Amino acid sequence: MTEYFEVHARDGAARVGELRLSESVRTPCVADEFVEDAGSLWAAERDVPEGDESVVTMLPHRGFPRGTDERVQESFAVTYPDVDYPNGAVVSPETAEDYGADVYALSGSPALVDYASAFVEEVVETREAIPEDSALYLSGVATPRNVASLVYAGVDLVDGHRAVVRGTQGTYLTTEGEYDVDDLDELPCACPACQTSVESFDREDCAEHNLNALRAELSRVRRRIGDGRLRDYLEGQARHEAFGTGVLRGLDQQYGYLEERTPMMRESLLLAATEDTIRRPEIQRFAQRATERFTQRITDHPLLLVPCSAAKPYSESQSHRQFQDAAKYRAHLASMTSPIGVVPQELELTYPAQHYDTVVTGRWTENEISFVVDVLSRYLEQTEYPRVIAHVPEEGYREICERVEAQVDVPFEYTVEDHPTADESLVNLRETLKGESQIRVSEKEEATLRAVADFQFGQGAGDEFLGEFDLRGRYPKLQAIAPDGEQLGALVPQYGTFSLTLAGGKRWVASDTPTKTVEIDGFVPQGSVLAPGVLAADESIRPGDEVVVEGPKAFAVGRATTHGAAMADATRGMAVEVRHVEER
Amino acid sequence: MTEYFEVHARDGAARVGELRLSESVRTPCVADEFVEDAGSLWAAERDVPEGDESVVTMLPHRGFPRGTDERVQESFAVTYPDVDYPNGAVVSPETAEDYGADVYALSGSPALVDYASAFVEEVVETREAIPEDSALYLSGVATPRNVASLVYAGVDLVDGHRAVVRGTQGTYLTTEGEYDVDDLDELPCACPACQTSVESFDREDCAEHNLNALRAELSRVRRRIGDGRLRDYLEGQARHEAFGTGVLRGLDQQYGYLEERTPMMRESLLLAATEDTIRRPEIQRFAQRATERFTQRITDHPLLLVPCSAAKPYSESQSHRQFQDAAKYRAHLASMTSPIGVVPQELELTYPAQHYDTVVTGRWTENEISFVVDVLSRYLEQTEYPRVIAHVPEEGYREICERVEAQVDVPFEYTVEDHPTADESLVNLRETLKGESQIRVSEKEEATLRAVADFQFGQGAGDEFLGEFDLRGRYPKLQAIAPDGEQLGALVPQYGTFSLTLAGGKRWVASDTPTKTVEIDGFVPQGSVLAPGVLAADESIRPGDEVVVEGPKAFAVGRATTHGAAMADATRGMAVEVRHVEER
Amino acid sequence: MSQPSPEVYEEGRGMDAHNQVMRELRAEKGSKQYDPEEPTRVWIDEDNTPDGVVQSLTIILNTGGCRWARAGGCTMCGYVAESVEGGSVGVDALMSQIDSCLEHEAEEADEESPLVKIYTSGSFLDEREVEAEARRRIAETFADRKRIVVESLPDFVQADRVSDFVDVGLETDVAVGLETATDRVRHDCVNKYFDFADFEAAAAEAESVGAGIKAYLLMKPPFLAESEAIEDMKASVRRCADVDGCHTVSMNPTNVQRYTMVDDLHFRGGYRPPWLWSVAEVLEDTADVDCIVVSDPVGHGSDRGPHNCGECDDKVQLAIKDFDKRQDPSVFSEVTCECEHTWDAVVERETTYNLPLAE
Amino acid sequence: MSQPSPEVYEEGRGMDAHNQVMRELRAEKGSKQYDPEEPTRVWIDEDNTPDGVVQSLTIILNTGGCRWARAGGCTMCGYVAESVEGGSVGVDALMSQIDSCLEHEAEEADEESPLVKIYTSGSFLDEREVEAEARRRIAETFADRKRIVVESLPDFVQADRVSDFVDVGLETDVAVGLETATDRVRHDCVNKYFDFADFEAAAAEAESVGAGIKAYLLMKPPFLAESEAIEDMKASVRRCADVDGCHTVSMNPTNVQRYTMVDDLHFRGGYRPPWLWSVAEVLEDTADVDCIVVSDPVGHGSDRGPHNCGECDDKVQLAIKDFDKRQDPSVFSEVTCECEHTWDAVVERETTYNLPLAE
Repeated sequence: MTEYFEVHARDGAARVGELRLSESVRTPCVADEFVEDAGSLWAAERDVPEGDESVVTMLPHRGFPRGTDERVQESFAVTYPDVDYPNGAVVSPETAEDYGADVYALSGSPALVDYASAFVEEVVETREAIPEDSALYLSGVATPRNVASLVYAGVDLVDGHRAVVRGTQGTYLTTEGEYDVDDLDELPCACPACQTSVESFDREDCAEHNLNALRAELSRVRRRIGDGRLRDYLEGQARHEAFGTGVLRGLDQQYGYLEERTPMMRESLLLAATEDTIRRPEIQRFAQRATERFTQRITDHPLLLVPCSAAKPYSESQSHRQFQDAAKYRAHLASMTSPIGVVPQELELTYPAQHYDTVVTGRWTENEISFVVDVLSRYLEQTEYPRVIAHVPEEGYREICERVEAQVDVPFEYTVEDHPTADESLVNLRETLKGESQIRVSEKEEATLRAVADFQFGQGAGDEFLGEFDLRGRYPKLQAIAPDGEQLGALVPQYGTFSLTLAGGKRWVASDTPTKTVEIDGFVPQGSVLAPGVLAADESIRPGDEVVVEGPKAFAVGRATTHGAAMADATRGMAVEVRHVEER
Repeated sequence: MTEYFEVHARDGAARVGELRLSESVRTPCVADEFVEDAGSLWAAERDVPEGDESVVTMLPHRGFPRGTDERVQESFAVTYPDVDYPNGAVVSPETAEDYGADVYALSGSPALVDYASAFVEEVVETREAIPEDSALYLSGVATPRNVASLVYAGVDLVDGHRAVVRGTQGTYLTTEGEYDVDDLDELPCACPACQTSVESFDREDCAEHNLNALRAELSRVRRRIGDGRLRDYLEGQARHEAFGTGVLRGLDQQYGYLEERTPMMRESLLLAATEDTIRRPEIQRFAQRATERFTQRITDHPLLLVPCSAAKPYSESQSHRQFQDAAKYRAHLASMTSPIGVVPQELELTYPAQHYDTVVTGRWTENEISFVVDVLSRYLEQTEYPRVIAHVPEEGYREICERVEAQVDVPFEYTVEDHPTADESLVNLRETLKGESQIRVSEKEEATLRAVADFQFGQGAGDEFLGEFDLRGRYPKLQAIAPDGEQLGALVPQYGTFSLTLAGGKRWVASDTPTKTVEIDGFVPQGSVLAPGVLAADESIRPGDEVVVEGPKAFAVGRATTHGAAMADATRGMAVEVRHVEER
Repeated sequence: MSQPSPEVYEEGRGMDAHNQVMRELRAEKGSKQYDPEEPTRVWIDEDNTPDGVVQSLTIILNTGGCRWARAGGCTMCGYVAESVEGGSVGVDALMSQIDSCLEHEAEEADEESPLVKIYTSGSFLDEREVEAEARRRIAETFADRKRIVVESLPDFVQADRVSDFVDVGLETDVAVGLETATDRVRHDCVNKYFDFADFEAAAAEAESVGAGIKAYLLMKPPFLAESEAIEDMKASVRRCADVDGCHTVSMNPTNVQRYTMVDDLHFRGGYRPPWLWSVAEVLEDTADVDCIVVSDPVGHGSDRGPHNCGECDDKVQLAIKDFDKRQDPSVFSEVTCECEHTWDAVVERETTYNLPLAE
Repeated sequence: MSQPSPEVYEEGRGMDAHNQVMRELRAEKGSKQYDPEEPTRVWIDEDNTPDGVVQSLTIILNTGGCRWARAGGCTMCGYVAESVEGGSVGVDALMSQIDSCLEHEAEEADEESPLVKIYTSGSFLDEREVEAEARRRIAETFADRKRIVVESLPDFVQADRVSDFVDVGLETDVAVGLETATDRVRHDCVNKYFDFADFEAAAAEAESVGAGIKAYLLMKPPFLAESEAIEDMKASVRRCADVDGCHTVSMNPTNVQRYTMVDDLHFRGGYRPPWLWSVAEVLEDTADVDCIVVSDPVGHGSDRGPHNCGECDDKVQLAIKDFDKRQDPSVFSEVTCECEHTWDAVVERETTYNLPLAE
């Protein structure tokens, strides 16, 4: 059981953690200073080391260098003793499992440093085999340039070995490249080792600089994880070498691994600066849920497609107000946007629909166009509109609509001349919708609550789980009230999610909608449920998800702080922030 | 006339230069330490300052803040005195012209810091109005994050004002972002100011850190320019804020400005890590010349389209050898590749066809596909093949071919089963080409020399200028020999360009092909032509271009070290590396 | 050195350009119809006068608007259209405005204000704006008060006109919108066309009949860096104080008014109103002059008004208002804020080619 | 602590796995037919012997190949297929090989070599490989030489077999591929199944008839970090030198041979041959032992052989060869290179889970 490592913050697969040595250490970090190797069993028999609270003792091990045949690994597999001090086990993707260690060193990793796809596979495989709340250690791999990618993949500990060795070889490492030290005519760094003239800068200085640069980059990475913005950073940083880009894309293809760990909402804005953004789990998940889980409730009205606005939520933007003034709420509105895809009006608050910032380029790329074409087609296949009014500008949007039009049955009508907010366009829009009936506010608001429930709890949840309810409050601060007058839950304007009351939680449990349940031991949680108290947790739970907590002594609702698998696995740290609890 | 500033190296619009103050300074750099402001004429009348060789004296000026009406700028325009010390003039895009200053400060620039498109426009406009060999100074703008973009656009001097002011405001700047200093739980940097605890880190430290970070980034940028790899860096770095991405894309739309300054070849590899790479001038120029300037000389043979290879030049790769073994040289071969487009076999050596490294992703994006579709279509419109054999794998390549097939008349035949180098595929290829006649080596080699000449000197140059010649040497070390036995030039295997002899130069001058000429004064250049000796230079000359040098006393051939406009403009530095010269 | 400035002035090119631009901006504004029977504005306040701090009645008369502004006028002034369309306002209408002000005073204040201040967005002493008869009737109306201030350009400060007030027993001050003692700044940055010598002459003229002068200064017109604006004000305050008859200086930081050149610059990122620290700095530095120096920052703390960092604006404003009454510079040593470092850096580093260095 | 090792040995699982993998690798190689009348290789060299440095004739006899290798065998050994297909080679064929070697010697050397060394990629003393008759005829053939070295596994070192050489008047040494004195490393990393005790017994057996022993050590088998490899060699050299009868140790760094486990690891980035600095370090450190210690790095300076940084490989190799002859450790203090720092770092930092730390 892990006693010395705890995860404090997550950003996708990346984590900020704490190694509780006699002097506590924040991870991810350079570990060689506090890792003590009890030695290899290849070279000698070893006694169980005495250990020490001030270091992580790597228990006697057999490292399997890359290329070691699986059968050899199997027959030389080591079983690790139970010890009561901070300890590490050496594993390979083939031998990785729960050895009760705090730290798992992945053997053979230096060979991965140039092979992004192998790296991604091995890290994912290992990470999934070892306990969630243990630290994954890659030795001899980290450089200032690659370390952000390592951490993004799920590595918690690295060391300075490679940086130092490269330094002794006269290679000057930076976050964006490497230089032959004999080739430098100045020192492009502000670290203490570089506060000397380039002439007197020797290889020892170079090794020290490399370590400084590595440490600084790790500090930056920790910060980015804390901010929930590591991915944004990596979309830029990863460009500096093929490895980084390869890791980014390789992990995007490990969608399950990444999506499971990606929070349902973030406080920070998501910066859409590269086309890799389209492949982020947040974006893919939204597109998937907004199409597959969406149930059309506002029927017998046309669909009105409009361009997104820079101001969020869209409905508060000036342009969208103008559209609605002209449309007189006679159509179901959906916004088209890169990189989110299609946002039906009910989901305009839901993360990341109002949480992204995009680099305005004035032009759509082919990738963006085909992504939105795909999402819009899927959306239209799932819904039935009598007509589609495409109130969209020429550039990009029009092409998307025309491509989609060719694939679906419903007819498209175009209402924009010159610019969507041009007087003529707005008149066209008004005229085109003349004769259509108006959508009542209450109808729209009810649809919003149900759509959010579908998105959050699963297809059909909006009806099955919420059932009949009355509306209270003023958009976006809407509440769902059961016929008996009890509140079921409220829409959280900041994230466009439902927050449940106890009554809501109970209705969820009673409904056909699969409940995201965290089973706990016989106690009544106050404020939060900690991981050791969790007996089991639904695998579908994502960080930030609304969950029901059930135990012999308590029933509660709250927000998951990590994914289900991690909750069940972990022996330390928070699992659920409890909102309401009652004793049983 | 500029006497105190000289450009030493260029990478596109970015330059490494030298300010020859009493202590010489390398640019781009932080300038406030050596800029002395003689004051504004708005506030007071000013005498001509006495000046000093140790600083750049900003001559009395009227800054025009952003938003100043053009008429106001016109009527308050300042004329600057001629002085004999290092001096700077303050200009705006509207008033910029040659004032004989060494440094030009662009007024109003702090307001540009968030407006990439306005920034690009103003810098390009100003840069084109002031002399090539003067330094462009943007005051109050630079941060560690944006400075690489500034320099990429053509800025030579920045200062620490913004970094310091932000520091006093408690904003901690890094190359990838900015943090509220009260919000930091550690200092993610190795600079001397950050060698303290985060608790005792005050705003003064923060300002110092910001300056350190800015200086370090500038050092990195200088290095990248020297290596010809600033663009590669920026494709990653620019992601960290909308401004950077905006500058990158904005400048790509200023194709003329950027292309003129982009060298014809580089020693370093071009890293294709983002889709922005497709829009690089090097790539666009190659695609344009390979289609528009290409003349089909190997006629009556099919076109054989094959995938590119990782090894370069392609013809030396194992896969291409296998293709040719099967094809028995019966077809004209062209390679399809992202990000280069289409590379006919004649141009496989020509920069950047053998000088790029791409991140292998295993998948083509829509942007890449449509780019190659476009280039291939244009290529096929310019040529006439009886048939096209597409020996290409399924993924990406096949789709491209099918899209192009739909747009052109020539029929496509597909020969790959499973994989291009699979036995069955190679047999198909052999069978498909049975009956076609073989291309003779000499035919291919002659076509190569002529195609390179077209590419390099202009459409038709391969015939008009080279005329009749005999081949000598073994590919790729080919020489063109005139009927009188004199060598005209040789193919440079490293860059796939022609290097001319004096006889070649003369034939060029005599031909109808427009000559890229540098006119010089009455001297006989030894080794190189320096800018002060240049009287005029063809505007079409790009850095690295082959040029003819003509003057009353000499005729020479050589390689341009900068673009034509800069040569004519500059008063310092190298213009042409002379290869052969004769007195007149 | 080839100084362009003489040519600029000879040909009036700078003025022409400023005026042309300002006219266009004002044309954008369009015009509203104002009722010539109602004053533009009226309010009750307290003022520091040579007799101490007293209650004041301030009147903005609607007189048809500033002629200079119609031609283009001051780069920072947005008041021009706040006046009747067409031109002049008759005597009866003006007196109706005065009646309306007296009613306001009766409603709002417990007693009559010892001090009355009359502004017109132009020159009260210009008889094309306010006919002599109206001037005299107004003097009579307020004859029982202690002190009166009327606004005028220096040109119109003539002994006989000023006497109208002195003669009814009023302590009389003429308020002159000098803006700055530096002619160059007044011309090129403010676009206001009289000289400091004219101000001095006006002061002498007023004094000749026993009236005083109150100088209005403008801190940070466009095109000046923060440090230049500060130096300009320090020098201006001192030069005004040295003028006989000028017993009060009101130094006011620029605020960004719509449809002005300053607004245009501000919108495009080329203008930032002065820091409140700058106002404090000038007041503190010139506290030794033999003259009352006050300041009334309008719109303090907002993006369009003088402001510091947002944290300390109210504190500093309060200190300024306190100084206005007590003229004690020690009030400023009692307010501090981290943003003083930023202001220090801006004062040290801002130039006309890199302004504004901080928001 | 639950030690897996005993189980591994009991069940022979480690050996089984190693053998299984090696067999597959060797199967990939396929087999060539070798002529049983020709030796695998033969060459003339110089060797340091207890009698000084002398000319040597080295013969690799083709005897049908190593039986152990056919079962799987040593993880680093690629010689297995360099032998006749099928199994054994008859006496006549073996003698033809010897004739061929003598012809080679006559052609290449001016005089007969005082020292003859015979290897078989197996055990010369194993009578399944080399029949007793052939052994005796070979002893006779070389009876006029001074010294002979024959290679054998310890099992086959029997007094009567060794006597065949001693009896014809030859100084006789049996060369044993001990690889390391550490049984654990020999078993787990090399996959060679005899113990150090067997080596000691063989030495005693040889000594009993007046013959000597030459131990062959292998520096850096797979699965060891650089520092472990160095320590293993230092200890092994010392333990060998302590064995009576063992007068020479030949310590040879691993090179990467095709179709071996080492090759597989190397190809996938899991193996780097030892640094030449490591070889030098061991030689220098053990120079005090009472025994000749030599080393002959094969393929030095290449990616697949022992190497340093590429700059200094030849220099260090030269020093090693010099040491081989003179046994003077001071030769190593004369070669230096910047890459010693890298080697230092690798020795300090490399573990079995992060190897190789440097190329």
